[in-house]
Amino acid sequence: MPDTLVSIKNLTKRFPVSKSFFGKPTKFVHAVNDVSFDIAAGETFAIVGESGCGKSTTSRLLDHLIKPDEGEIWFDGREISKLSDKQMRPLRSDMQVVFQDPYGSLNPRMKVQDIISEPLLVHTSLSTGERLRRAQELLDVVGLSAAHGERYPHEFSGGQRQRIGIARALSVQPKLIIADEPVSALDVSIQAQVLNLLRDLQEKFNLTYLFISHDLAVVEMISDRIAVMYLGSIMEVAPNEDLYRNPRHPYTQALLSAVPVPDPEIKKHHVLLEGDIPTSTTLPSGCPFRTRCPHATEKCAREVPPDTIVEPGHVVRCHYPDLTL
Amino acid sequence: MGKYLVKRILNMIPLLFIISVLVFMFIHLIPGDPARMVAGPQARLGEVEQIREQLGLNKPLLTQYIDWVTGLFHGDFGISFSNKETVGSLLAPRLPITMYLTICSITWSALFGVIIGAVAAINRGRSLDIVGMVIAIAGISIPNFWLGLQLMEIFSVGFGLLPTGGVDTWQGYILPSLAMGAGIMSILARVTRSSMVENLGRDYIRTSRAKGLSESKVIWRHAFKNSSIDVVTVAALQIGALIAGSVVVETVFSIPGLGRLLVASIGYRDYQVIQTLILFFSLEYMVVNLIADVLYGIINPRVRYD
Amino acid sequence: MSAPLLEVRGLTTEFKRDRKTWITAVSDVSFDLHPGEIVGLVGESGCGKSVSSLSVLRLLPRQTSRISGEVMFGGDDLLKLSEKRMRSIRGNDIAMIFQEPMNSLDPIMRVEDQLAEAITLHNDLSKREVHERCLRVLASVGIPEPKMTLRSYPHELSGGMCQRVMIAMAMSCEPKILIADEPTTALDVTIQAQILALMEQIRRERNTAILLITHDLGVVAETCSRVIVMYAGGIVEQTSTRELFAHPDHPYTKGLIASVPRLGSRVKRLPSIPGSVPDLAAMPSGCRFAPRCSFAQERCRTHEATLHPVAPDHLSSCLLSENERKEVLAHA
Amino acid sequence: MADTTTKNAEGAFAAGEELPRAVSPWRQFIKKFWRRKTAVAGFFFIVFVLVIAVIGPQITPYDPGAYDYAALYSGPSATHIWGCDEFGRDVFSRILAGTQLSIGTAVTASVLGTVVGVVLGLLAGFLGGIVDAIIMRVCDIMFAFPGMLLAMAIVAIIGPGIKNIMIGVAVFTVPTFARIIRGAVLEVRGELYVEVAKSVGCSTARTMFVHIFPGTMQALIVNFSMNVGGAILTASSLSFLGLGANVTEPEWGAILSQGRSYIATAPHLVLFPGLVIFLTVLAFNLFGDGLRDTLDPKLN
Amino acid sequence: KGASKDAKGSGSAGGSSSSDLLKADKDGFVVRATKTDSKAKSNDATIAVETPVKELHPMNWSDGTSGNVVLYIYDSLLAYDKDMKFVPRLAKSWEISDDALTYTFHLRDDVTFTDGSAFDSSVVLTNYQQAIDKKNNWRRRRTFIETIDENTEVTRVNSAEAPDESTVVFHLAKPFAPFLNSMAQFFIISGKVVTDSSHDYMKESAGSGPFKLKEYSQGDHTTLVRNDDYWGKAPKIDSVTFREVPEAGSRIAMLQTGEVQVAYPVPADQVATIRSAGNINLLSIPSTTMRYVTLNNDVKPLDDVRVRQALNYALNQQDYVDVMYAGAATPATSVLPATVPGYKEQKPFDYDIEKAKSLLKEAGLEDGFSIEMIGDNSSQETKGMTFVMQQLAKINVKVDVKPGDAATNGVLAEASESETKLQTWYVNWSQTDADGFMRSLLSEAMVPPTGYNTAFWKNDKFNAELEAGNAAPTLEEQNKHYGACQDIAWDECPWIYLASDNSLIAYNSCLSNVTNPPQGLDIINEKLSV
Ligand SMILES: Nc1ncnc2c1ncn2[C@@H]1O[C@H](COP(=O)(O)OP(=O)(O)OP(=O)(O)O)[C@@H](O)[C@H]1O
Ligand SMILES: Nc1ncnc2c1ncn2[C@@H]1O[C@H](COP(=O)(O)OP(=O)(O)OP(=O)(O)O)[C@@H](O)[C@H]1O
Ligand SMILES: [Mg+2]
Ligand SMILES: [Mg+2]
Repeated sequence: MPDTLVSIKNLTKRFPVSKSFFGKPTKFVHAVNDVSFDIAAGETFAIVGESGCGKSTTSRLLDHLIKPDEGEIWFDGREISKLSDKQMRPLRSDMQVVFQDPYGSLNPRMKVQDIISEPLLVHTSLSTGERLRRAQELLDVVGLSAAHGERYPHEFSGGQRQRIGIARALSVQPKLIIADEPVSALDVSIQAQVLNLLRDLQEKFNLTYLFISHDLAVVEMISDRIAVMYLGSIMEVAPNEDLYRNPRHPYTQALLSAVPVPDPEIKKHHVLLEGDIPTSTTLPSGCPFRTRCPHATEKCAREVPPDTIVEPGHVVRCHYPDLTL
Repeated sequence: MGKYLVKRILNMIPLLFIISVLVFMFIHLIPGDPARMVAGPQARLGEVEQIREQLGLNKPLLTQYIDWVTGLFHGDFGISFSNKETVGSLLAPRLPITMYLTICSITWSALFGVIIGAVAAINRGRSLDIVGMVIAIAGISIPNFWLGLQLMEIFSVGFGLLPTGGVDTWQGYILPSLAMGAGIMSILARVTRSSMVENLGRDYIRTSRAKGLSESKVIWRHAFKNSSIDVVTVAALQIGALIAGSVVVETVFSIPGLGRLLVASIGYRDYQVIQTLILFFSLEYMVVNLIADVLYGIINPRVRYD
Repeated sequence: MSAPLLEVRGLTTEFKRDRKTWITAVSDVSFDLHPGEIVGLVGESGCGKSVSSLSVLRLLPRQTSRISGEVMFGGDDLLKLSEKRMRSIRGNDIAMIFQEPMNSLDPIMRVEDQLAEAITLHNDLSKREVHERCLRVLASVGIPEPKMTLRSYPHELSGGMCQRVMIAMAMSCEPKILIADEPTTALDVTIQAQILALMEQIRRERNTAILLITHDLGVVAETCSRVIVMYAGGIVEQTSTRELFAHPDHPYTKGLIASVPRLGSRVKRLPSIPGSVPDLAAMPSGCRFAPRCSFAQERCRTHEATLHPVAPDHLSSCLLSENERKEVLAHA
Repeated sequence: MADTTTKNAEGAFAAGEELPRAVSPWRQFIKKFWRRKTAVAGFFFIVFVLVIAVIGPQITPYDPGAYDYAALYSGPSATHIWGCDEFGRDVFSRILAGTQLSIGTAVTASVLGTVVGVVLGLLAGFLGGIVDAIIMRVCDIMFAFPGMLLAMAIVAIIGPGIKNIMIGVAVFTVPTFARIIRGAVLEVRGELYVEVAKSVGCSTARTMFVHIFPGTMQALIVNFSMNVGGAILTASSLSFLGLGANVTEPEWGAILSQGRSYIATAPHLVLFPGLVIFLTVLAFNLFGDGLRDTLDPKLN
Repeated sequence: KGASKDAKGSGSAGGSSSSDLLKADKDGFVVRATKTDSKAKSNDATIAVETPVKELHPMNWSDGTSGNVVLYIYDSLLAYDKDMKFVPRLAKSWEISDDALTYTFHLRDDVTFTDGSAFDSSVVLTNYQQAIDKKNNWRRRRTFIETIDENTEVTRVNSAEAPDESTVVFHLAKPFAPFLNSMAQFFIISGKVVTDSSHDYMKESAGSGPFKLKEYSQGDHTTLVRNDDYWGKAPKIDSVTFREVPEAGSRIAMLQTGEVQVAYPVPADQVATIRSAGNINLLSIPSTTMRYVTLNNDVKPLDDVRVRQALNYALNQQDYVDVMYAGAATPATSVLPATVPGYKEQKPFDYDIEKAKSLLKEAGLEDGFSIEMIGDNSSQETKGMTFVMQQLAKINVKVDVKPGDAATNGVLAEASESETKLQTWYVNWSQTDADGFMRSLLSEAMVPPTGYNTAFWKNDKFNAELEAGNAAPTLEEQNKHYGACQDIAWDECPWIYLASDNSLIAYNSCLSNVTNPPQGLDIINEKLSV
C-alpha cells in the first residue's frame, strides 16, 4: 500500500437546524455520520451518493472549512481537525479545492489572472511579475490562452470557468485536490473535456484526488477507489472494478441499476427503490437505508450494521452483504 | 406559534427596558428646566424651587427613573407637568386620532402603492412602468410638510373642498393622511414592483400559465400573493416613518394627536409625557413588526415558528 | 403510423436584445408528435430546447419575443389562435412540466389548491368532484398518501414528490400532449428512474404523446422512441432512437454520444467535442457546428446547413456525406 | 510544458473561434445604466447640483444676504426670477448660495452615518456571534426609536445648527447602513467564492477586504445615494420643526420653513425652495433606484 | 446686476410695497369687509388661536390664551375697558381712602355662580384668603405679595374684611398704586369650589361670567356655552370655541373657509389674502407688548453706554415696523409701550448710521465687533433676529443669531450674573402695569435668577424712583416717578429699542365686531348673523 495522504477516522458532523428558547440546538441535520476512509497518495478516491447525503460536508470537513463534531482528520501525517484556522493556513498550499459551481466559485470582481495567482500571493513570496507569469503558464496548462488572464470570469463559459478553477487549484502545486462535483454543472461534451484534463494533470503532476460526484459513470471513469454514501454514512467502499462488477450493498446495486444507459439496445432491468430519502434530521434507527431497502429486516431496524470486509479493500456496511437484489 | 409569540414578546422586554433608560437619559440631557417652564416667565426663583419639589424633580435621577418605571407597571404614566393631567388622560383622547390617521394613511398608501407597483411590474420596461416609478420616487422625494401645505392651499383654500385642519369630521383626515402616506406609498410601490418582477420571473408563474390560467389570475393569485410577503414586511418597517410623519403633519393640519403632543411636550420639557410617548412609539413599532411577522408567517407557509 | 397530433413547421423564435436588434434563439425547427410516442429533444445547455417547447405553448414573454412558423394542433395553428383559445388548450390539451419541481409550484399555495386550479379551469365540476379528481390523479402518479399530500405546501415535499405533483397536475385534465422540460435533471438517479417509469406508464395507459426534453442521452435511450438533436438553435438530426445510437450521422451527434461516460466501459479518456457552444448573438455563418467540427470544409462555413434525409426516417443537417467525412479523416 | 498544452487544449478553443470580446464589468455596467433614462436624468441633475454646490456662491446674481426692503415678497419678475423673500432678498440667489450648505450637510451626514454604519455592519456580518448580536440589538433599539424622533432628540440636546443636524441625521443613518451592510456581508459571505478564499488560504483580513467588502459596494452606493435624498428631507423637516439650520444661512430647509408663513401671500417663497428640494431628492432617488435596478441581478 | 450685488441692503422700506402696509383707521380697522352679508353656519363662534389653553384656573393661569378664556368664564370686581379705564364688574363701585391705604368695594347682589352658589362679600374674602395662601401657590398670588428677598415676603394687604354682605374692604400696609390693577386680575370663584383643592377647573367652571365651560379638549379646543343665568347683559352667541391652530397659514385658511370666525394673532403679511377675501375684517389694535433686544451690560463691549447707544442709532425702527409688522406697530419711544398707563414719551434715537459709527469709534470699536443673540425659534422671532442682524451689520457689528426653544432660552436667561452666558436676547414683554413692567425687567432686584433683568442693568436712581412710584399714594405722583424711571433707562440703553406691535385680529363679517381690551380678545357681547 502506498503512502496514505489522507486518513479520516469516525468523522461526524451535525448541523443545528432549530433552537430552543434558550438558544440550545434541539434538532440536527446529521450530515456526516461516523465516516472513515483513507486516501493513498497518487490515487483518485471518489465519493458518490445522492444529493444531500453528505458528500460536500465531508469534503468541507477535510478542507477545514468546517470543524467536525467528532472524529479525526489526518492529512500528510498531521491531525488537522483541531488546528485553528491560522495554523491550518500554511497547510492549504498542499490541499486545494475545485468546486461544483463554476459560476459562484470565482470572484466576479477579480481578473482571471488574479484569481489564479491568489494562492501564490497567499502562500509564496513570488513577485507580482512572477505570479503573473505563473498564472499565464497555468492558463496554458488548462487549455486557455494567456490573453484570457486580463478578463473577468463572467466572460467565460462554464467549462472554461471550471478550467480556471482547476488552474487556481494547481497554482501552488498541491498534493491533494478536492474536486467537489467538478463536472456536474457542465454539458456532456464539456464534461468530457474537463475529465480528460483532470486525468492528464494527475499524470503530469502526480496529484491525489478526492473526487466527489453523484454520477456513477463519471466516477467509474476517473477513480481508483470509490465510497458510496447514503444519509451521511459510507455504505460501501471498494476499488473501482470491484464496485461496478460486484456491488454488495443493496443501495449500491439500486444506484447502479438506476443509471440510464445511453444505448437503446440494452434494455436494462431497473430496480426501483420505493419512496424518498428520509430527511437527515430524523435518521432511521439501525441501518439508515432500511426504509427503502427491499430486504430490510427487523435486525436492520435494530442494529447499525457493522463494516464487513467482503474482499480485500471492499467494505460493506450491511447486515446481509451476500443478498442481491 | 404560541411559543414563538411568547418568545418574541419576552424578547421585547429587555429592549423596552433599554429604551426606557435611554429615553430617560435623553430627555434629562435636553437643556431646559421643566420647573421653570411650569412656573412661567414671571415666576421668582423660590416659586420655581417649590414647583421643582412638587414635580419631584429634585429627587436623584435614579429615584425618578425608578418612580417612573414602577408607575408604568401600575399603569400610572405620571402626571404631565404642563397640564397637571395624568399622562394617561392626556394620551387617551389623542391616541384614537393618531391611530385613525395612521390607519387611513397606511390604508390608502398601501392600496395605491401596491396597485402602482403591480401595474409597473406587469408593464415592466414600458411607459406605464416608468410613469409609475417616477410617481413612486416623487412620493418619497417630497417633504411631507410641504406636500401638506400645498394640498391645503389647493383643496382647502383654493377649492374650499376640505377642512384645513382639525379632525372634527372624517373629511379632516383626508389631506393629512394624503400628506403622511405619500412617502410610504412610494416605498410600497417600489417594493411591490421589484418583488412582483422577481416573482413574475419565477418558475411557478410559468407553471400557472402553462395550466391555462388567465394572465390576471396568474398575476393576482400567484405573483401578487407571493409578493405580498415582502410588502407586509416592508410596510411594517414604515411605521417609524409614519410616526415621524405624524409629528410633522399633525402640526401642519392642527390635529390634536400624539405627534403634536410630542412636539409640544418637548417644547415644555414635559418629561413624563415625552418619556411615555417615546416608549409608546417604540412599543408600537415593535408590536406592529411583531404583527407583521405573524402575518408573514400566515401568508408564507415556509416560515416555521420553532 | 397515426396522424400526427402536433406538427411544428419552421418554428423560429427571436428575442429582443435591445431597441433594434433581435437575436434568434430557435431557427426553423420542424417536427411531429404522434399519439402514444415519447420523443426526446436533446442538446446541450442553451441550444434552444426549452425555448422551442415554450414557443409551442406561447409561454414566452410577449414583449420581448416573437415567434414565426406554424404549430398545427387539431387543425389549428396555435401561433395564430387568440389568447383565450390558447388558454383553453394550455393545461387541457397540451400540458407542460418543468425542470425544477420545487420551484415550479407556488410556494405559498397548498397542493390541493394548485391542482384544483387547473381542474376547475378546464372542467365544469363541483367542488367535491374536483377534490376527488385531485385525489385520483395524485394516486395515479404513485403518491403514497394523496390525502396528506393535498394538504401540504410544496416545501414540505421532497423533490421527487414535487415532480409527481407536477406530473399529476399536468395529467389532471388528461391532455393529449405532455411536454416535459428536463423533468428529472434536478433529481437523483433513483428518483429519476421512478419518474421516467411513471412517464412510460402514462404513455402506455393513456396514449399520451410526450415530448421529453433532456440533455441526458441515457434517458433518451431508455425512454424515447424518437429523438431530435438540437444544436445552437437548430435541429441537426432527427430519427428513431435505435437508428440514432446505431448510426448517428451528424458529427455533433456522434461527438455527443461518444463523450458520454458509460457504466461498465472504463476508459481512460473520453472523446470530447472541442470548443464551446457559440453565442446566440454571434452565430457562425454556414453550418453552426463547423467551428467545432473536425470535418469542417470550406463550404461548411459558407453554406446554410438544412435538415435532409440521409436514410429512411433519418434526417440530418450535415452538409457532408458519410463518405466525404471518411475522406477528411483519411487526409488528416 | 509547451507540448502538453496542445494536448490539453483539446477543448479550449478550436481554430477560428475568436476570443470573447473583452468587456470590463465597469463598461458593462455603464452600458446597462445608460439604458435607464430616468436614472441617467437623475445622474445629470445630481452632477448639475454638485456643480452648483461648488460654484453656486460665486454665480449668484445678487448677494444672497442683500436685502431690499422695497421689494418685500415681490413675486418672480425679470430682475428677480424667483422673486424676493420677506427681507426682499433674491430667492434665486439664496437657493444657489444655499446649495453648498444643503447638499454639503446631507452628503456629510450621510458619509458620517455610512462610515460608522459600514464599520459596524462589516464587524457584525463578518465576526458574527456575540459582536453581531450586540450590534444588531443596538440597531434594533435605534430602529424602534423612529428616526426623525432620534434626530429631533439629538438636535434638541446638542442644539440646532448645521453641524448638529449633520450629527442627528448621521446617527439615524447608522443603523440602516449597519443592517444593510451586514445583510450584504452575510449574502456575500455565503457566496462560494468567499469559501474558496478561505480554502485557498486567504487571511481573514484579505477575505474581508478583497473578497467580501467589494461585494457590498453596490448595496452601499445605492443606499448612499438614496440616503442623501432622505437626509435632505430630514434636515428640512427638522428646520420645519424649528430644530434646523441657522436661520440666517440660506440652507434650503430653512428657506422653505421660513417661507411657509407666507404661503398664502407669497407662494413663491414656498414653491421654489420646495421644488428645488423635491427635484434634488428626486434626482438622488432616481439615480439610486436606477443603480439598484442595474445592479440587481434578479431584475436583469 | 453689478449694482445690487454689492449693495448690503438698500433704502428704507415703505417704497414699493407701501400699499401692503397696514394703516389702521380710527376704529383700528386695517381691512373692512366689503361683503358684509356673510353668514355663519350656526350661532356658534370659533376663534383660532395660536397657543393652547393650558390652565383654566382663574387664579393660576399663566399663558395669554388661558387668560383670555378665563375672562369669558369668570368675573373680577372690576375690569379694564378698551382704553385701559377701570369699569365696574362684580363691584358696582369702589372708593380709595385719601391715604391710599383703604380700598372699599361695593358688590352686586344679583350674582350667582354657575354651580348655583351665591356671590357675596364672604366669597370675595374666601377667594382672597385662598389666593394669598402659600400652600396653593397660585400664580396670581404674586399680585398681593411683595417679595423683599428670596426668603422674605410681605403681604400688601394688612387685613381684609366684610362689613356687610355687599361690601369688602382691603387695608393696605402701605400705599400701592397698582392695587386696582391687581383687583382687575383677581377673578372670583364660587366659594364652594375655591376651597376645594380637588376641583378640576378643566372639567367644570365655577365662575359667574357670561359663559361657562362646556368642554375642554387638551391641545385642541375649549368650548364655552352661554351662561343663561348671567347677571349682566346676556351674550347673543350660543357658544364660543377657542381652537388651537399653531400654523399661522392654517389660521387664515380656516378663516377663509369659514371653519373659524376669528383668527388671532394674524401675521402682518397676510393682509393681501384678507383683503382679497372680501368678507374678512382685519383689526389692528395697539398692544401692551414691547419688543426689544436686551444687551448684557456686563459683557464687553456692551458695558459701554456709547456702544449701546450706537446700536440703537444703527437700528432703523421704522424699517423694523414696516418689514416685521407691515406697519402695524409703533416704534418704541420709551421702555414702556404707549398703551401702558404711566408711559412717558422719550426722544427717539433717530436712525443715524454716521452717529452710530462715530459713537463706536469713540468707544474704540471702529471695526465693529461680534456678538451672540438668542431668541425664540418661532418664525416671527427668527425673522426679527435676522432683521436686527441685518441692521447692525451696517456698523460692522456681526450678530450671531442663535434661535432656541423657550425652555433652552429659559435656562440661559435665568443663569445668575456670575454664570450667565447670555449676551443679547431678542425678546418681548407684555404687562399692563408700569410698575410690574419696569420692575421685572430693569430693577436691580430682578437680575437673574430672581427675575428677568437680563440686561443686568443696575441703576440706583432708577431703583429709587421705582420704589418711590410704587409707594406713591396717587396716580399722578406715581406717574411722575415712573416717568423719571423711563427717562433714566432710555438714555442708558439697556436694550435695543424696537417697537410695540399691534394685535392683529381677523374676523369674518358674519360676526358683528371684535374688541381687544388688554386682557384678551372679546366677542362676548357681539352677535353672529346666521
Ligand atoms: N451549513 C449547513 N447548515 C445546515 N445544514 C447543512 C449545512 N451544510 C449542509 N447541510 C445539510 O447536510 C446534509 C448534507 O449536505 P451536503 O452538502 O454534504 O450534501 P451533498 O451530498 O454534497 O449533496 P449535493 O449532491 O446536493 O451537493 C444536507 O441535508 C444539507 O442540507
Ligand atoms: N426570455 C428570454 N429572453 C432572451 N433570451 C432567452 C430567453 N429565454 C431563453 N433565451 C436564450 O435562448 C437560448 C436558448 O435557451 P433555452 O432555454 O431554450 O436552452 P435549453 O436548450 O433549454 O438549455 P438548458 O439545457 O440549459 O435548459 C439561450 O441562449 C438563452 O439564453
Ligand atoms: Mg454537494
Ligand atoms: Mg431548458
